[in-house]
Amino acid sequence: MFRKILIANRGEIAVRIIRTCRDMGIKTVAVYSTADRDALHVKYADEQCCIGPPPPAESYLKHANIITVAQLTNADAIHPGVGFLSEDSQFAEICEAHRITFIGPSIDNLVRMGDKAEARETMSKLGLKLVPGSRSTRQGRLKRGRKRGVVETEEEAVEIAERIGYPVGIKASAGGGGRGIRIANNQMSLLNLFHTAKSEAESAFGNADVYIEKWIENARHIEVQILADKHDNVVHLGERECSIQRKQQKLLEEAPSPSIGGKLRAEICKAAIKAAKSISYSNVGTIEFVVDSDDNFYFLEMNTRLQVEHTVTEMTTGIDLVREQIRVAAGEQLGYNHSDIRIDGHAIECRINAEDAQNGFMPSPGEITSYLPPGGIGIRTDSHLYTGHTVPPYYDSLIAKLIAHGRSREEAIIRMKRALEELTIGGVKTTTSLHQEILRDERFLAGRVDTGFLDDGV
Amino acid sequence: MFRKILIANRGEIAVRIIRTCRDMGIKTVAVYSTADRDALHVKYADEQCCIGPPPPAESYLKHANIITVAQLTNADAIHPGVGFLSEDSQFAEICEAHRITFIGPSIDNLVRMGDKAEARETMSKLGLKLVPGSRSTRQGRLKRGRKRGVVETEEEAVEIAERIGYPVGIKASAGGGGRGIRIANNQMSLLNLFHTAKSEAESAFGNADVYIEKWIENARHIEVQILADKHDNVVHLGERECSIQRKQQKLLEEAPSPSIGGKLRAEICKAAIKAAKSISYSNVGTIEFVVDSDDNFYFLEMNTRLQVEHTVTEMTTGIDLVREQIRVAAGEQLGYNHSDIRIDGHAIECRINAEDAQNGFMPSPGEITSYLPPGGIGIRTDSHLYTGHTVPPYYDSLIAKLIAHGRSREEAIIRMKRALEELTIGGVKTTTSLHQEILRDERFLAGRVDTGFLDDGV
Amino acid sequence: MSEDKSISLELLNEVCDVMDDRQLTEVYLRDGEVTLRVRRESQTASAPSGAPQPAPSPSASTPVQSDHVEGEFINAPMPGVFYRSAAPDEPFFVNEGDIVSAEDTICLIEAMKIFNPIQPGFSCQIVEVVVENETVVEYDQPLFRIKRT
Amino acid sequence: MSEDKSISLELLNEVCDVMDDRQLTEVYLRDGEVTLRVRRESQTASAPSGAPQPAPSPSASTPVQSDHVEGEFINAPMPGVFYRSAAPDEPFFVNEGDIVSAEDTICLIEAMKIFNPIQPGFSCQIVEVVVENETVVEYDQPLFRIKRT
Repeated sequence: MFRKILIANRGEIAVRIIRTCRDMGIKTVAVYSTADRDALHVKYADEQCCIGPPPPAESYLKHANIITVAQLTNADAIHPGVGFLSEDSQFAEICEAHRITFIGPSIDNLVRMGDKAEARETMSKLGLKLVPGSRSTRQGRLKRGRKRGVVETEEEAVEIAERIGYPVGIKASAGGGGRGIRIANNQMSLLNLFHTAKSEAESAFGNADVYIEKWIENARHIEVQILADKHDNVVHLGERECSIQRKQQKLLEEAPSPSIGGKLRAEICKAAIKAAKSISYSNVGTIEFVVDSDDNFYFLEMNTRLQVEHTVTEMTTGIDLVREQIRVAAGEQLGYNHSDIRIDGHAIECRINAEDAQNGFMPSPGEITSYLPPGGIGIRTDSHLYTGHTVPPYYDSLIAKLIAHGRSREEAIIRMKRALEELTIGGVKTTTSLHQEILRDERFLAGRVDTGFLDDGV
Repeated sequence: MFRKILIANRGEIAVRIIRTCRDMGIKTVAVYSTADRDALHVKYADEQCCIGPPPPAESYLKHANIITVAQLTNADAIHPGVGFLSEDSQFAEICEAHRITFIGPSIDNLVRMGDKAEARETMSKLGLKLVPGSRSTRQGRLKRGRKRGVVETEEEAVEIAERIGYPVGIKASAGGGGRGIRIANNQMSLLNLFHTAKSEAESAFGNADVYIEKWIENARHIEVQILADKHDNVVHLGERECSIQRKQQKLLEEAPSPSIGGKLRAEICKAAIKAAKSISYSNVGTIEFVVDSDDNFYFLEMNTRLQVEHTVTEMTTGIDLVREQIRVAAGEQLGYNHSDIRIDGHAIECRINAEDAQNGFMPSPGEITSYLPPGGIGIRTDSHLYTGHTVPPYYDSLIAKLIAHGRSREEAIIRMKRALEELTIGGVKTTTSLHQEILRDERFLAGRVDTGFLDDGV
Repeated sequence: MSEDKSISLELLNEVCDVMDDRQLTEVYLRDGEVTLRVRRESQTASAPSGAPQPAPSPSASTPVQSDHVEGEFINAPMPGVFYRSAAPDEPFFVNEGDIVSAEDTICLIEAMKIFNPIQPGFSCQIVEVVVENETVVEYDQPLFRIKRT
Repeated sequence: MSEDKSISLELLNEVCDVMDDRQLTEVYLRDGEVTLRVRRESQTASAPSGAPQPAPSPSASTPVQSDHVEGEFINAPMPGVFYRSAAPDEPFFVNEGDIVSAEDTICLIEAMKIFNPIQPGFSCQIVEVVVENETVVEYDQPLFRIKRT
């Protein structure tokens, strides 16, 4: 087992990883930018080193500085957390070259699933459905010199739309995070929107490339937590419901999903295991699916890292995922199989962001003038806040995750409501009230959630 | 179900009860003394009313004021919490007269188990062993005009000691909380100590009465959590290990007990069920036993209320005991039996007191200049602290309960160690470091705990 | 926390004004997050105005959470319902301006169906009746603003 | 915590102004994270004159966590090991008192087996070498106290 792990991250996830390292008796090294000198992860770690100025590219993403600190502190492994370097295969290679374990999947896993087109190709060959559209075209059909899935002419657009059926989404290739999408319900609107979409893409992203995909209405975003060791043992720890999103950003997640039935659950989890096995995956990973209103499920992508929302799976399984991640990265065997895993009760996570929900979700950095997390039965808080901490403007706005666990979904919901009421954060605006609205929404209470949940207004 | 509950208590337990009321959709009324104007339970409750000055006799114990507030606020039930009025049968009678439900057992239960001599008598008749000594004498053998168990002469003392075997404890009848005890290992020391003990009792308590009891060395304090409805359904939720005490005050509790085996556990739990059934007990209750080094167990007393340490049982069973308590007080059925209850993993509670562990455990009231509870996986905090709160000098020194849950005792211990390290309480001295010492102690790690644990030094 | 440092500075200046007015040599002030200590060697400094002190001298019965109302109060000795008269059609025990003696009943507080007569315990003038008739009062809640006679 | 120390500095100056005006000998001010204690031996120093201010004028390279050392610094541009010479038996690149030009190498920082030469970027005098030879430095850690020439 590792003696010392460098955590190449910040915020609540760095604190969360340090907690498990502490539980495992492993020393920790925190790295930080000058904006994070007084951050909790810096206080909680055994050693700490400043690695650069606030911009991530010059600190948390700076390979050389992080590797240097790992070497100087004799860390034998690096945990990349979520975001930042967590899916950076080049960084994983540098770690390997320096004989430092990258706590994550193999470089091959990172490369293959990191190339989203190749990932789709791989999963399609395996028999997993992809969202139909120009990008789901097989490699063999690509013309020379053409970028995968890019639709260049009106004729192509109409042909694809006819094949997959309306409505279709025209999406900017360089877009992402939900930006640059136009929806066409019939051929006329497609012809109208095609050039608009291209010129919008050009002006917004400097790249006019667009692709066309079946627009799945009332989609549900379901993901499966995979855990695999280096000895070909793969288990899933059940699925998570992540449909409640704002601009493609997850806000509230739960496990198990209230929106799918037992049969679909079994199929999706089976597909996820098959996918992970097909690429000899190791470490924790998540396979994301969209599910349409007819319960067809489509492979979206694989995240080859820990997810922010891993906590709900921890609450329902009792398994510390960061511990398992570290164990398998160190070469240990899982030591259990599906029959040893029990999904117990229901868990919900609310992401509390420093954002002004009343004002277009503008980031709201600043000094935390008061902080009191909720407590009591069934409540877990993962946060890096403390009274007097200053939330810097340079990073992700996630400042706390509240996790409620109960024997039933109903119990988890009432406990989460209580936790949101108790939560005290002064000095910055937060998304707390938005969560309170979601938890009062009748559709939510009935488990009727989809990715359009917030579009319709809470 | 009740619409509104008045919580006749303060501190962490009042906060804890409000949390469950909120989860159940029941409105709450906080009562408080002038010393507790800014207390968290006052802030968290839906309504609040000041009932008197700081001394408990004039506020938290003042029947008339509490009943008045219950009536004025239309509360249909009163939860007495722990301590204060929780075992006060007279108060329960007043509640009944005013048609307010006392959330606790029946008045008959309170009376019969509240008279510790009668409780012993009842349990003895049921076949439960009592600690041998002058008080275990049956009613029938009592001489007229003699107080139960009081030993008046040297000859009687010697006779009893010969019968029960040395070592024996000479205890002041008016003592309690571990004060006024002398231990004699043989007849000579008994004769030496008998009169000393009597005169000490006289000067300390104004009452020279003493009784003699077998002194159980290396005793373990084991208690069984009982839950019973008004429809004759009684279950136990397993036992708790409460041996780690300082001057008869529990400091750290765990469930399950690491010091007893499966056979003894089954016997003790069976005895507890039998005891509860014999008196038609309803509501939550705890039957306390001492276990000697030969695994003989003796009935100590029954607590007809919630215990401070109920939290460890909640963590291992997933059952909210306050919720069950309220439900059965409202006349509802348990709705499950032993086969539905599963003891899952291991839980530990550390009581954090505002006391100066370096200085004879002197109370350390004062302003909380900083407060950050621990967080992350497996940790629950029950506390009424917040930054800026002033711990008044008038009440119990308990300011926070940290509860760690893990799949094994080892996991619970490492998580508790982490929680104790993270806990930040500025402005007052606390018992945190004592807990850290206990958690490092090899006897503790091996599960070898008894009531003399702290006497031998950690 | 005061985000604007000029608030502290303003406070400092105002404290200095008071020190001048009152001829103080040291002030230690603590209010929430703000703590301020100011010392001066002798009060010879500026403004020697011998303005008289307002002398707040609050009595023991002044409630802690006083809403900045000056003066002395008679507070509720128990929680209950506050009644200004013995029955709905009876006159009030006291009205503003009345002078009462120590044993006079000035109101009733009903608790558990018992109407408890409240006496001031000393002679005084009723300056103001602070609480509405027939409303619920807490322990220690100010009922009457009074002036001792 | 206030990110900009110049706010504190401004506050200090303003407090000194008040001390002058009010002839104070001591001020202790605490406001949230800011704590300030100022003392003066006697108020005779009051001198509302145009006395020249010490003018700290810190440059951008002054480290935020400065241990109250006055002056200007050259800080580490990366984490690594600080070397004062090219090899153990070679002389130091610079010594205290040396005057260096913008392009002179004044030390090496070793990171990932690469020895990165560090130049001041402007001409200056080395007033003090703050870090021990061959020790680990963080990003932004002060290495040399300097004076611009």
